[in-house]
Amino acid sequence: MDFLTLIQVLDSTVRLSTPLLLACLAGLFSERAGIFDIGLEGKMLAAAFFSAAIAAVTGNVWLGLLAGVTASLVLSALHGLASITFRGNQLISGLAVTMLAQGFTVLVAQSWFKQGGRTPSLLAEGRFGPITFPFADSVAGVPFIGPIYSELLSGHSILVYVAFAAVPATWWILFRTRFGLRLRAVGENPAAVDTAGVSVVGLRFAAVMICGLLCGLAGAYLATSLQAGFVKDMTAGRGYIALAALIFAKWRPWHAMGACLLFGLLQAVALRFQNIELGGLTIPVQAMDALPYILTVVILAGFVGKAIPPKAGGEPYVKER
Amino acid sequence: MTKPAAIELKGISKAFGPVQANKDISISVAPGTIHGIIGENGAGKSTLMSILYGFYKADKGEIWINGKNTVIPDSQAAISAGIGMVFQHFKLVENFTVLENIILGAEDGKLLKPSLSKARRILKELAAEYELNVDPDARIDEIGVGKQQRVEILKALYRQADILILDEPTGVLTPAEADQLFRILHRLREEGKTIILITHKLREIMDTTDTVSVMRRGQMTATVKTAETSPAHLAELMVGRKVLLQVDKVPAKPGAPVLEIENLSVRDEDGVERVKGINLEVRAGEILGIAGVAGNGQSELLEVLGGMRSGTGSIRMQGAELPLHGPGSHGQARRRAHIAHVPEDRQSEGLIMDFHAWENVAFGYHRDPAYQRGMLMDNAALQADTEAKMAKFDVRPPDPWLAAKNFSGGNQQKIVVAREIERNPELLLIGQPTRGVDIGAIEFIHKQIVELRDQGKAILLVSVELEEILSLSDRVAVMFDGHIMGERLPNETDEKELGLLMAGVAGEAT
Amino acid sequence: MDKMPKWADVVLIPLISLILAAAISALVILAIGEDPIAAVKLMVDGALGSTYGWGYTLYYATNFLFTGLAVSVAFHARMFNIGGEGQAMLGGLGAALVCLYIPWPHWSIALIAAAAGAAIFGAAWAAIPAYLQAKRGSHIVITTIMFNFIAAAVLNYVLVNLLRPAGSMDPATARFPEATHLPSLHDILAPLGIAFNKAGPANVSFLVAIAACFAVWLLIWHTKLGFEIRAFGKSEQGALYAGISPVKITMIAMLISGGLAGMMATNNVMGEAERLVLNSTEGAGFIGIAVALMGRSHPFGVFLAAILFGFLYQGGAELALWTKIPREMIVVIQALVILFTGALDNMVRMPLEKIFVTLRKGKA
Amino acid sequence: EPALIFDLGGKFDKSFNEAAFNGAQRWAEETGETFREIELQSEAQREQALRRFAEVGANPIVMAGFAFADALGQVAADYPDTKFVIIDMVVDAPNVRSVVFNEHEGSYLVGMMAAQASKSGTVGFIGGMDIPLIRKFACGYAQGVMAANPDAKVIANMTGTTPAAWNDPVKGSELTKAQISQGADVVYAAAGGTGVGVLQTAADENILSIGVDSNQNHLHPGKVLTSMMKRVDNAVFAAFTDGVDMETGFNVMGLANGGVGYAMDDNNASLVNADMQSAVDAASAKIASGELAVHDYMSDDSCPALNF
Ligand SMILES: Nc1ncnc2c1ncn2[C@@H]1O[C@H](COP(=O)(O)OP(=O)(O)OP(=O)(O)O)[C@@H](O)[C@H]1O
Ligand SMILES: Nc1ncnc2c1ncn2[C@@H]1O[C@H](COP(=O)(O)OP(=O)(O)OP(=O)(O)O)[C@@H](O)[C@H]1O
Ligand SMILES: [Mg+2]
Ligand SMILES: [Mg+2]
Repeated sequence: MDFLTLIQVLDSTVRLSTPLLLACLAGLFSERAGIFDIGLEGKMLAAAFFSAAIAAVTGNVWLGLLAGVTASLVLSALHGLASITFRGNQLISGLAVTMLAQGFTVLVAQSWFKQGGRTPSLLAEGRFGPITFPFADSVAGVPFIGPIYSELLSGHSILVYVAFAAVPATWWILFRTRFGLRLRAVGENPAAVDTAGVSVVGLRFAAVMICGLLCGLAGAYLATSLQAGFVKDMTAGRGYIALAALIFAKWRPWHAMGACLLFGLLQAVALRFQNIELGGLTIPVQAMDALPYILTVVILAGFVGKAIPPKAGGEPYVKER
Repeated sequence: MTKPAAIELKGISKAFGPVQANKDISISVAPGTIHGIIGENGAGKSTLMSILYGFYKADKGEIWINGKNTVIPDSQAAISAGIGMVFQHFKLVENFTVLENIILGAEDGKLLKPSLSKARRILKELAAEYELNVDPDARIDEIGVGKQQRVEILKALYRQADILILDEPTGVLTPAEADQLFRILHRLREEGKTIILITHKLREIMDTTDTVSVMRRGQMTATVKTAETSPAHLAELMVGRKVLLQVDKVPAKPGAPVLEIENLSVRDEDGVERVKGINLEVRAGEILGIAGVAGNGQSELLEVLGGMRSGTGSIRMQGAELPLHGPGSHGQARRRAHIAHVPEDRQSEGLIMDFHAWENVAFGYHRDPAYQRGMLMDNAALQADTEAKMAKFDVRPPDPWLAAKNFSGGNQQKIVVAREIERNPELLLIGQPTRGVDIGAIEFIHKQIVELRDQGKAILLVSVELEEILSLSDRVAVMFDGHIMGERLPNETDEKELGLLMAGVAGEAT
Repeated sequence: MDKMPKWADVVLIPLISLILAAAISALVILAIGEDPIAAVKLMVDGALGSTYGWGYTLYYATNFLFTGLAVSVAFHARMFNIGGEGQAMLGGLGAALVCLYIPWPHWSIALIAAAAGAAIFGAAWAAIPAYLQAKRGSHIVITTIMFNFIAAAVLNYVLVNLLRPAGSMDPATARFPEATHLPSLHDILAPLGIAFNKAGPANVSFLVAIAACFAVWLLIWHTKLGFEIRAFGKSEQGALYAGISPVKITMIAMLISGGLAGMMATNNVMGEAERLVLNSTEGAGFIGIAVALMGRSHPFGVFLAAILFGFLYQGGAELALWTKIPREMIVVIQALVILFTGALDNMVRMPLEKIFVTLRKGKA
Repeated sequence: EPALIFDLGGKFDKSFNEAAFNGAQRWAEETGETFREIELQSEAQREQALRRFAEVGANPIVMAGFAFADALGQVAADYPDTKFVIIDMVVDAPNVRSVVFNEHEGSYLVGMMAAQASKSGTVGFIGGMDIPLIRKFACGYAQGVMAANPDAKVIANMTGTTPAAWNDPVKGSELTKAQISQGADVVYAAAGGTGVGVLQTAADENILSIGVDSNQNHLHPGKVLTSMMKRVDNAVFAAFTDGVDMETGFNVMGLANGGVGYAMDDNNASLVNADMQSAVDAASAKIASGELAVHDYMSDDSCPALNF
């Protein structure tokens, strides 16, 4: 593989990692606070639709983003209502949220745009354009550094930079602030937080809403940045891959970035090198397609060992039986 | 004018669904005193205190603190009112450091750093003042339960509590640690703080408290001055009948060795050696007590004998070698070798809390042919069997269809003991038989153990209660750091000598 | 003592939850400008109003029975098997191989063999996540999700590259031989003098599914193995104490679960399509989760819930057939049913419990 | 009243199903009559939908998609008085008209145009789900490319192996980017909804794309070189017009009878020069007359011009 191809693959990795990373950090906030969320997929989908729909109608991508995030927040609130207020099963709630989004987005899209459950294609103002770094063009020719700067680092949409900036921000919030301390505590032992005089419900809702915000960004990125509009089921399992990345990262922000980059790389490679020939043997395209999933399993089985989730994760906080 | 009561509860009632945990309870505690609360399991002691601490909300009633009617909707309000509580089950975040646990909820600002450094300073002062030494940077899951309790007390002191509630604080402590705790409590009282102490141990009540209240079935039945009462009287108030506080037994007539342990070593999940090549022998018709501070390998010893872990070395049961790892070393095989096992933790091991009583009576013996009919289990036979056992062991309520979690701690323990003893095993392994069990049930369980011994069965008893070890055992072995520090006869030793052995001092190692 | 009588827990709560889900669905239908009452009438008529409708309702219900039971068995061992979809896909492959490559004299023998083949393939697909869970602690929720994706790729490869008859461009196997065709409910009921529409795909597998319900009930509550599965599911530490091997129970429970999911193939592959097509499972593996939850993991509850979802599927199909309501409406309804019965049931239970406790106090 | 059944991709997929819908719509507008329609929800519904429509007396019943073949095979005999039309597949029954398209021929033409428009000599193909039908597109395309420029390179990718591959524009977009970085400057998308992402990215990255099934030139004016037209709309229109008395049997829609072709309109006029058009038209005529045979991948599951 030559250097330029490598840059291209890495460039594609960055693009494909971004929604995973946003969703993964979203899951991180939620799960660190003890609320499991397999509904990342659904929230992303809802955000993707509403951001595209509103951007298409208003021609303003920022309004689109706002609508997408709002939609995701609404679903988050629903998940919170079910799993925090009413102490329901978090996995079921997540599943229901995802199905709801899968059906509802198409239903509304059909009812609004009558285009078979998709939004009209977005024009330039309806999308997040690339941000070109200063001197990107002038240094492009410089060997080695040039392509890295101008191709790999420069020229992504603002949400990509937001996603990667969210990593240190998440780390800082979790490990350097009072809110982070309480949030981690409530995922480990909510009774400890409760008896320390802090509201478990409040903290968990805050975490779930942050999760909604980040999922909203992820969905908006898919529909208004990576793509130019919404189509049915456009998240294509990314929410689940983000969950796998979260477990792989053992619920830690920097590791989450590593995991998402790895999965992004796997996807990029699978896209780029289909039908790989290995010594006369052709690896079928199906194998390449399944590769990210197979590797996820292999990684979970072989390299991560036992990933221990936040102790109180998945269990509603019940004081009185 | 006398000072107003530090705490006054008026007409507190609380129901959990159909369970009336507290019924119209009123008490008053004078400032600067230690007030004891005793009562059977499930009497409602913890519930009452949790209401005072704002953990539960009372259905009815008023709380007056220092003469002021105070509404306590949550723990934050309780903390502001100067109340601190050390729960029966600690409320600590296990993978946090001591320092982080202490500041949690009591941080000084949005950022952690200043809070942490301030807490470190204050912690040092508190530690010096009250001999409450803990490493502020140690993680909770790396320190022992004794230390964890210190953290809980420090948490309360850090929040400048004037009223300190302790719910069964000594259940998990060694005698030395308990002594130290009571020294601290006395110090705090001298400083004018008010302390409420819940315990099942009458001796602690007699030694420590100024006044004592007795609870029974959700009601407060009596409040007396400690100086004016006696353990026997308190026991009677608690249970509603006279209780024998001494174990009544004849000298043992030990027979042939039933269990022979040679050079047994056990490692835990992390590969740390917890039992280090010990040799022991338990004979028919005797009770061998294993004394020791919690965490010195007794638990692992019981578990390897009961087939819950693997080990190396050799164990012989009635002369036959038992495998220590691999196939045939599991609990089923041990049961088939006539070893019964009452585990240390009844709630997470001995019982399935969501199972009905009758399923729990089969638990572990569910493969017994007597419980099968063809390929299926004979549930009817099991239920009949359970009814018989419940009657014999006076399990209340005697309802085979009640889920284990709905029995009180003492009755849960009776179900486990009934299941194991009624198997008529040759060897009974029994760990912490009376932990957190009220005195009525203690009396009953002790009697059952002695009866089994008198039938010529071998019993290996592990307990952190020295009193229990001394009163039940025919022979006492002391474990420290995975070694047997020595064996003593209970009538030739005393708590002091055993205490030294438990601390790893002197004695000839075997 | 429980807070509520049992009937309230198993009947009243799901019923109220369902009504809530239906009410919100009606609002959604209203919002997209259609008539909810007509929609309900259409659904009931189309799914339950004729033996034709029942033929489809029961066909879908059969699928959900198998996957619902599969999820239930794993639930009892406290494992969340999200892989029913993939296991059912592989089960289809097993059934197809049995039907295609072995000449069978009669459908009944073929059914037994195909059920076994399907179960083995489904179980094998569940075995890897189970093993990884038991031995390596890899979270089974994630691994089974991954295995759904992998199963789709495997099936695709097999259908496109191996099993597709020459010249056919449908990624599907050849039609199974005549002898393996299962009798439909029409064929079964006709001798009994009951007229059942010929068109509906419900077939003898429905009876197999009912038998599976009974077998699971016996297994879970009346055998040593079931006892151990439940004990392990409630407390892993307790299981260890009782000498129940966590590895063994994890494996066995997941093998049974995967096997049941695989056996769905007797219905959709062998009974209906009579050949293996891509995506023949149509999400039944996921619906099985909802069915198991609604049915409280009890075979009888699973039966009722499967019929309910069968009704929703068939009713939804009729809706899409005769109105302008898009087919995604049914996904929304399903999501709402899962949400209200599975995740929000405390919303109904909490006030209801209060009422019952007060009632009882009033009596006492 | 005639009826139309769409395949799982949905009525508004901007390509195949939408073309069918347009044909029906055109018929409805011209005649002022109405038709029944349904979008399928699941595989099991195929037979169900067929029977349901047949039972309420819809006639003729048109189904868009090869996947109906099996179900139709079961159903056709039960309703001898109903006429059925299946598109993209052959079902042998007296009351069935089977319409198949020579997609390889149309693809051959757009392949030629791609090769001529390409400056780099590398062109791309992005398929939807990897099934023989899509390989047929790819193979015809590659042959056309080679015919116009024997040194040209064709990069062919499939989006996936599950039906989701018809609806993954993100992946379509990434595949396009990958092909661009490998030098492709014209990409042909035969991928249903995924193609929307392909065309979008091609427009964003300033290369040319080729649409499929419907005329997709208008999606990005000046950026879509042409579209391979598969006149499903004509087939549906014809079926509806012929009505109950239609002739049944085998019906091949190729270049010869206008069943396939390439799209020219204002949107792409500036992209196609006269040389290109004349070369393509010449080839088209030869194919129509049988002088030039384009290899059909599905005839022997192999392709002389492309390795999969
Ligand atoms: N969170 C809860 N939800 C429901 N019921 C509870 C809860 N906590 C306690 N109970 C019930 O209330 C009653 C009183 O329990 P409580 O824990 O106060 O007793 P206790 O006197 O502290 O007993 P112990 O000596 O075993 O600690 C018991 O019947 C118990 O089962
Ligand atoms: N708890 C028990 N009490 C009395 N007899 C028992 C008990 N468990 C098993 N047995 C006897 O031992 C025989 C073998 O039992 P079982 O099948 O449990 O053994 P195993 O196969 O070694 O156990 P496992 O399958 O757990 O390895 C039974 O038929 C029964 O007669
Ligand atoms: Mg208590
Ligand atoms: Mg056995």
